[in-house]
Amino acid sequence: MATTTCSAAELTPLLGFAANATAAADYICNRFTAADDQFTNTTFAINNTYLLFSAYLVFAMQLGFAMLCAGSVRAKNTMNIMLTNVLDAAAGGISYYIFGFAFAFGGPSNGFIGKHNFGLKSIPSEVYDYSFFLYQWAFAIAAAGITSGSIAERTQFVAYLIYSSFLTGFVYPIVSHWVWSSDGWASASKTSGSLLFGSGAIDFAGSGVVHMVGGIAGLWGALIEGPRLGRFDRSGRSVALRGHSSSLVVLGTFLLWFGWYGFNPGSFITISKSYNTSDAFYGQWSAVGRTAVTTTLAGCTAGLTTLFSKRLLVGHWNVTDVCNGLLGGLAAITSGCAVVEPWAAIVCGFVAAWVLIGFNKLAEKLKYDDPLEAAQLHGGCGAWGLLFTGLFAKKQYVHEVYATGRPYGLLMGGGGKLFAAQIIQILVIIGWVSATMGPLFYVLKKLKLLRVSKEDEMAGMDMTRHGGFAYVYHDEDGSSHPPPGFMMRRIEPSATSPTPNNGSTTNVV
Amino acid sequence: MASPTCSADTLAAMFGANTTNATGAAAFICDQFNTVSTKFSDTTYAVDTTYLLFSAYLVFSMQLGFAMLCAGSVRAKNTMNIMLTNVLDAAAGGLFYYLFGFAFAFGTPSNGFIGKHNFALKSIPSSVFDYSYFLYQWAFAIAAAGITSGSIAERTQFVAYLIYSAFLTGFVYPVVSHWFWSVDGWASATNLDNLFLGSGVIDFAGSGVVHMVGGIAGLYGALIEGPRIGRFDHSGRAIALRGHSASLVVLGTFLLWFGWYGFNPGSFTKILSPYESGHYYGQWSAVGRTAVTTTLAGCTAALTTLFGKRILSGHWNVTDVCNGLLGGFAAITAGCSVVDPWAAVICGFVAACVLTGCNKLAEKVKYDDPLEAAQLHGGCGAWGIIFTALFAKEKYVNEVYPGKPGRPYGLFMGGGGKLLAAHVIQILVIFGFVSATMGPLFLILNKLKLLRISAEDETAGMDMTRHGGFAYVYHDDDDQKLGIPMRKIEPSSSN
Amino acid sequence: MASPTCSADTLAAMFGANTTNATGAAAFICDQFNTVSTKFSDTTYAVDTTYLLFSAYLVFSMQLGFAMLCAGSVRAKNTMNIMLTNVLDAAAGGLFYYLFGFAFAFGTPSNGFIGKHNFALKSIPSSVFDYSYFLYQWAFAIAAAGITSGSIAERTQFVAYLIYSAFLTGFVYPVVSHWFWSVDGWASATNLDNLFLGSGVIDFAGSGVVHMVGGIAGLYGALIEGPRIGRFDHSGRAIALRGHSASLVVLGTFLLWFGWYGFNPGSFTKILSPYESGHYYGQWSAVGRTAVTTTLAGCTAALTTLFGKRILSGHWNVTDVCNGLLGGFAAITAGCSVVDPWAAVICGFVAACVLTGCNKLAEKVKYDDPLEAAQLHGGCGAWGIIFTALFAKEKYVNEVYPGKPGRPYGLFMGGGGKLLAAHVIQILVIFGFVSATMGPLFLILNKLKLLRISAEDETAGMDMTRHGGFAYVYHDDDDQKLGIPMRKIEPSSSN
Repeated sequence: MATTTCSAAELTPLLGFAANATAAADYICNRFTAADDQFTNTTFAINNTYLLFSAYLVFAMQLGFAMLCAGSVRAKNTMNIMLTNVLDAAAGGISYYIFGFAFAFGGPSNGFIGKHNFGLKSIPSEVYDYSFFLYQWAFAIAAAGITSGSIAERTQFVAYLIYSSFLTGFVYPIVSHWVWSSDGWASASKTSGSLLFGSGAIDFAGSGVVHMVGGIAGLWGALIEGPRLGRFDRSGRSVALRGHSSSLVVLGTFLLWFGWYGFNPGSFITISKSYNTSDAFYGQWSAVGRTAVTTTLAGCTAGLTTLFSKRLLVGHWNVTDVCNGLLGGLAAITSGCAVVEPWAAIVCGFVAAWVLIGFNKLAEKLKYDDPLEAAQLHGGCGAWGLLFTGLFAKKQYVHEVYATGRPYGLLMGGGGKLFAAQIIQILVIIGWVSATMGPLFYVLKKLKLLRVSKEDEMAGMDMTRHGGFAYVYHDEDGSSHPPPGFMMRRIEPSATSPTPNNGSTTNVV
Repeated sequence: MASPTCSADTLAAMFGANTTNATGAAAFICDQFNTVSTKFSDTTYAVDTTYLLFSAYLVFSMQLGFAMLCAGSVRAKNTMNIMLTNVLDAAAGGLFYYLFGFAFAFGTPSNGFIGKHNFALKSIPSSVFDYSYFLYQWAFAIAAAGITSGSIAERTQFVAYLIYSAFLTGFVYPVVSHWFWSVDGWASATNLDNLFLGSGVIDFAGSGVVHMVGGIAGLYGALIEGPRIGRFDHSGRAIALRGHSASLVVLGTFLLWFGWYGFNPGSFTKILSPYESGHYYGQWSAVGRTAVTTTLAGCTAALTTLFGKRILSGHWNVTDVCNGLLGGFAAITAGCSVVDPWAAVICGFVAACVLTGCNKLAEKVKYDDPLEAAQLHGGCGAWGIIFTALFAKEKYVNEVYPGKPGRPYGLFMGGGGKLLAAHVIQILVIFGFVSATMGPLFLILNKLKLLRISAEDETAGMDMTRHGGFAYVYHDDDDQKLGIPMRKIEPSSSN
Repeated sequence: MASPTCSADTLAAMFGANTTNATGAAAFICDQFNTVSTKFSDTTYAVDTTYLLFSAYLVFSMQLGFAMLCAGSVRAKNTMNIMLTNVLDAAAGGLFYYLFGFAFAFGTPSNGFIGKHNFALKSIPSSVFDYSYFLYQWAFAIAAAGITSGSIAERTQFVAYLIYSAFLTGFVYPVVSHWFWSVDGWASATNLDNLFLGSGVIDFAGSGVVHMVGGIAGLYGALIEGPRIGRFDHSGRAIALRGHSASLVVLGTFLLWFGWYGFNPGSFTKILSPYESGHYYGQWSAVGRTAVTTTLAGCTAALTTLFGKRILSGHWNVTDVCNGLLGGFAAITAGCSVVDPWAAVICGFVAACVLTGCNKLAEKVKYDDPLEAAQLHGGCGAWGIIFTALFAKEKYVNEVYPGKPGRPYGLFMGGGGKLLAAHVIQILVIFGFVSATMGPLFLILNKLKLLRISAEDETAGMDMTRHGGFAYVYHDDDDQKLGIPMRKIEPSSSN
């Protein structure tokens, strides 16, 4: 923004006519300075308000994940998965405070890892305020939340604690340093040195940094653990192990959608910023609105595409599939949301739905079991989102959001540089997460810390590890003696410890 | 509002000829002022957009509220079905409203009946509309379809649902909102050149445009489909088919309440507009007042329903209280910005009575509406429109709808009957238009046997027959093998 | 803050005689500056109101969180009852707080004990209070009553609930909030002319005013009612009566967490206040810091509880973790704005220990509190007040409570014992006042046999006996007729 800098030295000679030119110039300039200060204050207040409320929305996604995960697993593991979600937020809060944020954004630093601001030292500064930390923390815990879905229903709680703190405290911060920090080697907002391919990777809100990281970590976890008992029968046929509550799935999906409005538009960090165009009404506030619109359209299109394709493929109008499709669309648009046109978002969502369907088919074929389809959804659609940005980023928007003269989308006539940078980002993220999380899960497995015992898995972790089932729909004493007419009409949840019965399963479909 | 624009020529003339560099000084000073002015413009856009976007997010969260409310209010065997319809309202609504709904509603310049510009967000952002405005209106549009889905729950084919939802969100609702909210609308209170009855209709946040439209569409759907199997027994006595989860109902209600703070106060779409420069009272106060009236109307309606139902049925019933609450909100929506808080209390009280009355009537005429949507949104919505015409306060009307002093206001506040006349016509027109569009649609669907599912499917539940399984699986299939009827979960009694 | 107001006379004198129209030029320039100044004032109102309103909406969402937390923590047979109380807290609270609660709390000018103006929002908006401020305070008031309802859950008559809730929201809570938050309150840190002990009590967002009040009221209610049937067996051993749905507990906890971002950072009520003109550090940073301290205290408390309970009971227990988390939040609430993030970690750690200790104690003295509300909000709230007096940082205290330099601050930060003394007195006074008001109320209700339900009703569950049926109906009634024990929600196609 242009500032109203007024210098008395400049104004005094101009006011040479006045009786007391110096005093007059001082007087006038003091007032302009006061106005300028007030603008600075106002801008800080507006931007912080915007960022804080966006952060709260992103935090609401953690609630969404908890409900989505809870609904998508079987009742006997509900407590387990919800606990992991609560702890993602809690443990993530501490570790991101102590070192995660420093690794990610502590500048000045090298291109690989940050090294300042441990424990929020010297914050607030001119660059970062507390609200920025809070916003980034809400992002960090989302990544760990994604992974927990992939390894649900069969992972020891201790393994969970270990990988979660490693992911939130080290793996994720480093990737976000690369792509988002002003020092990161692949960052499009890099301020010193040359940009990757003169472009930098455009991962605006984190299709790669958040979703792919979480998804690929989940992929390794689920691969190394192997499928849940009963997920594939003896002949290798896949058997759906349905979640216990669609209501919770829908609740979680809507909450995630709600939170995504903090995730994508919020990633601008500031809203009070003029683009200095001839149109006074057009500025960062419009770009923020456009981002919310692209996000919405991508999700909507993906949801509808999934609905009809599943109807054709399976014959059902399936609500949980639609929810997953919707989330796939949102995960895909996350990377390019700020730099594409609304019509492109529709393309993005349409393809994302098919990517998800394709990966799910593939997973079934390879006997890969992911209770929440997290690797397929966040990994697969996230990767598509990065490619999509490389194809459809619009010149004008890239220049407004990043800097003028940047390469833009291949299909929009911007050449292949951006696309190349995006591909590099995908490869590097896959490589880095594989090189860190793969061995971690492997070591945990060797130490027998990864997977629960067969008995525990059959009985459900809630009973064996968490002190009881999540639901008690009627009393111990309640059965006592309600009058016959008052029999409670509801599901009878069943019993204590079901003896494992040879792992045989029933068809639930 | 007044802005510090500065003309260098004027100022130079004042400095006069015998100054060293009058032009230079004047240009310098004016440059500064113009920079300040531009920055104010930027700041205003940023503040207003922040306000509007977060309001839009809140309104979107109402869709979640509807989903949970509907899910809890139907029987377990139809939960997946109703939730899917709610997800699709939002998803399909997003596409249709983007492609043409917004254009029909707000595309300008246009005639009084339907908009005809801005298809697929063409030439947006403009000085009139920004993206955030579209998002906000989309969130409104999907709410209307959500209302209707409640009325026809538990017995409608999914295909019929897709068709009516697209038609309602893409055509019926946009046209009605064009009439009452667009600057070109024939009955809009912002159509300053050509105010209907010299007044225009004050339906601030849509008791009529959103709630009545959704409710009346639901009314036709439910009437044409007929009641659910088992809702009225052989002797014609009403049998309550209770929803499967009161927790979800309460969750949904609170989420709707939460979202209503985006719906009503958000409808100002701008917050940085002073009514009097430099004064503490401005649009920000009006926004706050709107939030307060909204709260009080809902609270009063809830309490009235609580005690009313206690007297009528002998129970303290939470789902009825929730419906009463929502009835109060639906009623205050039209007048929320132009009435005093004490009037909101009256609005809520009457709304609860209207809802109770409509429910009694529905039972008498054997009308079955699983969520009471037609009664609640249609009935209380209509009351809200009347209420506004009675209690709108002169001062607030002129502040909220500026640019035309001396508008008619509430009858009881001494403003004459013009506003009431306009509002009665609004009710009739909405009723007529929705009847003329949605009625035939449902009739045709019925003729084509696309509307209602078969009796077998209805008894078995749509989740099983159409959506691939039940919504809840509270225990494993494994357990079944044991053949032991397990009664409960016995948590190991602590020590 | 410094504002660009301009005096034409001064400027005209400076221009002097050899300007053609010195007066005119000066007036012209000063007009511009004054316009700038009023526009800043407008902008500030708009930004602050936007901030305050959305914070109020977040605080309101805590009521939803309470409803879900309470619902999940009681047995299925009492779910409707507890949810109804939560809905009514909000609804009845809305009316009472509008009519007199707000006046008792903030009506000004008044004495140190109780406010006496602004009944029913009379003369609001004023230069001091706007509607948004009322809305924000209302959302706080209903939170206090929500806390108490947890303590007396599952065994209280609904009428008793209505009475105590009205009394608490309409009188007890407003009076306490007047003492500590109103500019006239005898112990308020903003009562600059007459600071209690030269310091005033720093209870920024209400560890004492909200949480202790709610918790202690619950303590008396639960003590006078006695434990639920079956909570302690014949030999006096404690038996856990587990809540019926951990999902609802987690949902409620996360919603409370979400809402707490309105509760604590929102308590600034303004965000556009620079501490130093034109600098990046201002109230917006303090707001952000408050959100960070809140987060860290909750996170630490949750982790401490997780590992503590693992060691003590051998389980990784999610509901305990949720309670621990909330205990951390309740504790940091008093000091959230005046402590450093590292101190918040200490606060959370101790809060978890306090909660565990209080729970042990409660079990020992056979005190039954279904939601641990007295332990959590009372115990951790009291710790939070002490914590603030120990760790409040000089710089932050002076920034957040301006206008009186040299205030006492935290004992461990070198600020002396005055603040601690004031805070100990706060705890005692709150304890005394709530005991003196709520204790007798519950006793009288008990004497009148209005407090506790009959043993039969308690065993059968209140939903059935008082609220017209159970909260959950997971399968159809038809199915039962067949007499086949159904194991899951598999409705056989009946008839």
